[in-house]
Amino acid sequence: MFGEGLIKGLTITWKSLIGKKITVLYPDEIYSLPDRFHGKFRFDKDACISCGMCVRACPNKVITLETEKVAKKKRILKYEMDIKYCLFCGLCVESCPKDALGYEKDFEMCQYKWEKLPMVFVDEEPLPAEEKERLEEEAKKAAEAKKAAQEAAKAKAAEDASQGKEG
Amino acid sequence: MEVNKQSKEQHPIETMTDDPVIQEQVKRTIALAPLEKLLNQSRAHSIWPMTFGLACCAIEMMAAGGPRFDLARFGYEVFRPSPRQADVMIVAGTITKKMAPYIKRIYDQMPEPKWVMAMGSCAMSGGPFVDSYSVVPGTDKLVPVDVYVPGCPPRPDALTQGLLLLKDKIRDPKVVENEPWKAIK
Amino acid sequence: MLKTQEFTLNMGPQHPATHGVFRLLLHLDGETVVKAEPIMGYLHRGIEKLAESRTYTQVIPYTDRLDYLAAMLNNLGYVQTVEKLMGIEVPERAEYVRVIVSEMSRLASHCLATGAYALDLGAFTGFMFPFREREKLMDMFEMICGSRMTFNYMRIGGVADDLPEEFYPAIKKFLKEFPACVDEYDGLITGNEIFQARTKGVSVLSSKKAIQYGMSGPVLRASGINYDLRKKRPYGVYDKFDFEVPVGENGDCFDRYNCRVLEMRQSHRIIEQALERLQELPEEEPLNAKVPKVIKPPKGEVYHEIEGAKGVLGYNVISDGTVNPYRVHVRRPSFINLSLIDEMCRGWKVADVVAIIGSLDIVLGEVDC
Amino acid sequence: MESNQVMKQIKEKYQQVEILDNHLLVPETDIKAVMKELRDAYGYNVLSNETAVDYQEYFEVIYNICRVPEGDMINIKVKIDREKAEIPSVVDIWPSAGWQEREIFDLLGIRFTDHPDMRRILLEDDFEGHPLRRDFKWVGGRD
Repeated sequence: MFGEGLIKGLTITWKSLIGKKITVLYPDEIYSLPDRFHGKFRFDKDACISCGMCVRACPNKVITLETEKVAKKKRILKYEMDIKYCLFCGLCVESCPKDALGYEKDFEMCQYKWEKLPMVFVDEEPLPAEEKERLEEEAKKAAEAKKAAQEAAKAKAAEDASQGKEG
Repeated sequence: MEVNKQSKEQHPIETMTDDPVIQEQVKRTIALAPLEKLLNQSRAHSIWPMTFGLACCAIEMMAAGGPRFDLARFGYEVFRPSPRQADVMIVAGTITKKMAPYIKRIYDQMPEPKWVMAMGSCAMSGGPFVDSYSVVPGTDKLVPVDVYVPGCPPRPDALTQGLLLLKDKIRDPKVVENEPWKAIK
Repeated sequence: MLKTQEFTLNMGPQHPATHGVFRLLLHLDGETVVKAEPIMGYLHRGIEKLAESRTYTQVIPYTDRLDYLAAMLNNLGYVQTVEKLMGIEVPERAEYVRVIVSEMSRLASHCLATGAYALDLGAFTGFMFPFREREKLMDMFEMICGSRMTFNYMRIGGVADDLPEEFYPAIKKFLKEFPACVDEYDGLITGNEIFQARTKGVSVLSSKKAIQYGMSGPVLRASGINYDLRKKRPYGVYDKFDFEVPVGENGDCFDRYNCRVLEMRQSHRIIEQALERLQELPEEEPLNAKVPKVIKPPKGEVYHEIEGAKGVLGYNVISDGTVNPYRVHVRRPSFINLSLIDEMCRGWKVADVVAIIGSLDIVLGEVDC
Repeated sequence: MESNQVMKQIKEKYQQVEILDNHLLVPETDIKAVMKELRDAYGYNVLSNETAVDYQEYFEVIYNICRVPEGDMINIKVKIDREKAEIPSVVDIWPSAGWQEREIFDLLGIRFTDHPDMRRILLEDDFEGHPLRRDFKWVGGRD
């Protein structure tokens, strides 16, 4: 009979009138995102050892990492993710050995302005020369003090040992 | 009489220019400003986007119109295939050099007032293909963009957020100075 | 005799029924198509050139963006080619995980093809129902790899991560519900008289012509040729599954559509079996083969084909012994399936052109590369 | 018949053909005859893939042909001169080569003689150069 298919289709559509609704009412209701969601980036400055693995892993040169060396330690001057070039592929997060880089469960990144698009996590001025010297000297002193302490400990241990022999 | 007294006061535009045509135009537009505000309210609540799917993001745009994310809740579901009936052009996908003239032409065909949204990395800046020989690095090289929606591709929710931001902007253009995500919540 | 003047109609590049930015210059006699001139390249992004300056791992996210509806299958094709080049044996557990995710990807692609085809022919409700299931699949993909469409999940020698705990209940629930959903599509779209009137007998593609023009996938199978690489040249662990290859009879638009719907049922069967076998395997078994940290395949070249969602998807990877591939070429099924569009449209009405393009199920990201 | 045997038989018939590990290296002059032989005598009825590579000194055109529905495949390569960059088209043997050869012409600039429609397919008609050549230079769009 002609029209049978149409009636069958109509019954299917009517059925969905009473079923469970699947619409998620964003923005009133925030949809639960899975743990692995690739959204906004999270960067932990203290955990980062500035090894540059993420910069090398990125297929599209999204990450800018600038460092300076102060007292044998690398200090991060700039860590910027230009997410307008980002593929959200997750290769950078995967490559991070210290788990300093990760994703947040947040996708709200819309912007009105072009300039605000890059995500700047660290943006610091390089230390002035005096400050650098001071830090370096401090580090030197600390190292010397440590060395002295170690030597003292060694000497003491030797003394103890010799005393122990005598005793 | 009070009315006369008011009219004798100098309008700020008269100090700026002597051209009577400009003076008259400015005075008339300012009188219409409250009406414009009212119109903007209605515009903001029924944005008609144009289906301008270029690549992957177009599928997410379709999904946004689908049952799960349902743009119809805001009155934005009227996707128009013709630029002459649309308010906002959602550029969703990579713009190649071959496609660029068409984008410009379609933008010109849209009636004023019009807005543009750049959806996804490719539309914002060329994205993953920015180094390629045939890709235009960003929509804003061709037409002015009002809202950028990052993601590759963005979730349909992110597109909804972008449209809500656009709504705020249509209602009050000054909102662009604010931090956007605070404007919604 | 009345003679009409030939009329040229430009369809696209910005047209909602061309599945992207595809342009068709139709030469019409009245309403009948005399000649269809396809013009493409509006989405040509030069992925093959970009791949030359990326490392082997960095190419994987770019393959996602070829056929973005079934990105997992693109990943699979690429990583299997590189593995073949390097001679890597992938652990069994990873193979099953790969089968599950790639069949899910095929389902997602076919869901969209079904829905968008209904939308092309004017059935908006028919678009809503497949999209509902597609969203469920997208949710599961998000659990597995964090993205909805561009996954970057496969790695050379295995997969990026194990399937998460919460995935198993979700897929089991989905597998239970899915056959009923396909029945719904059948009732809503396939059985619809208007739909049948617009697709049955339209643009019949003979099997001879289909072979001559190198068609593949559902387009070829609808013309009555049983050619599925999963059966004919099994790759991965596909030879261990029990499934059928749906074959059409007439080779018209309806058959091409119907082949996809029937394939969805078969994909469902494969996922069920793969999931069963995966859970039988011990958890401790490794998920990744041992690969060097810096991937440097030996000098050589490999051409490898898999059965993609749209047809035979081939990768030709040439290595010169450095960290970057010397050349990556992709045999894109949509590109080759589209090459017969002129002959298929000839003699049909303008309204049928939409039905014909929809039945080919092209993705412009893949056509233009 | 197995593809290895086919390769051997072809080698016997055409002296200049070389068998390299998994493909046949056919001289440019013989390519059409070999292709025709493969299609008519051995039933290789589909040209699955056709592509080309720029090896800086020479170009190499690669054909992957297979039997449908049996599914076995044979790979054929042709070396051509980089300066001349011309090769006979195989469109009359396999119509599916039509668009693929146009793509190769577009991206690598290899001209296929007696191809019915040798135009650019992906890029604009006025695009300069052939991007997949190794010496192609362009300026990217990054700020």
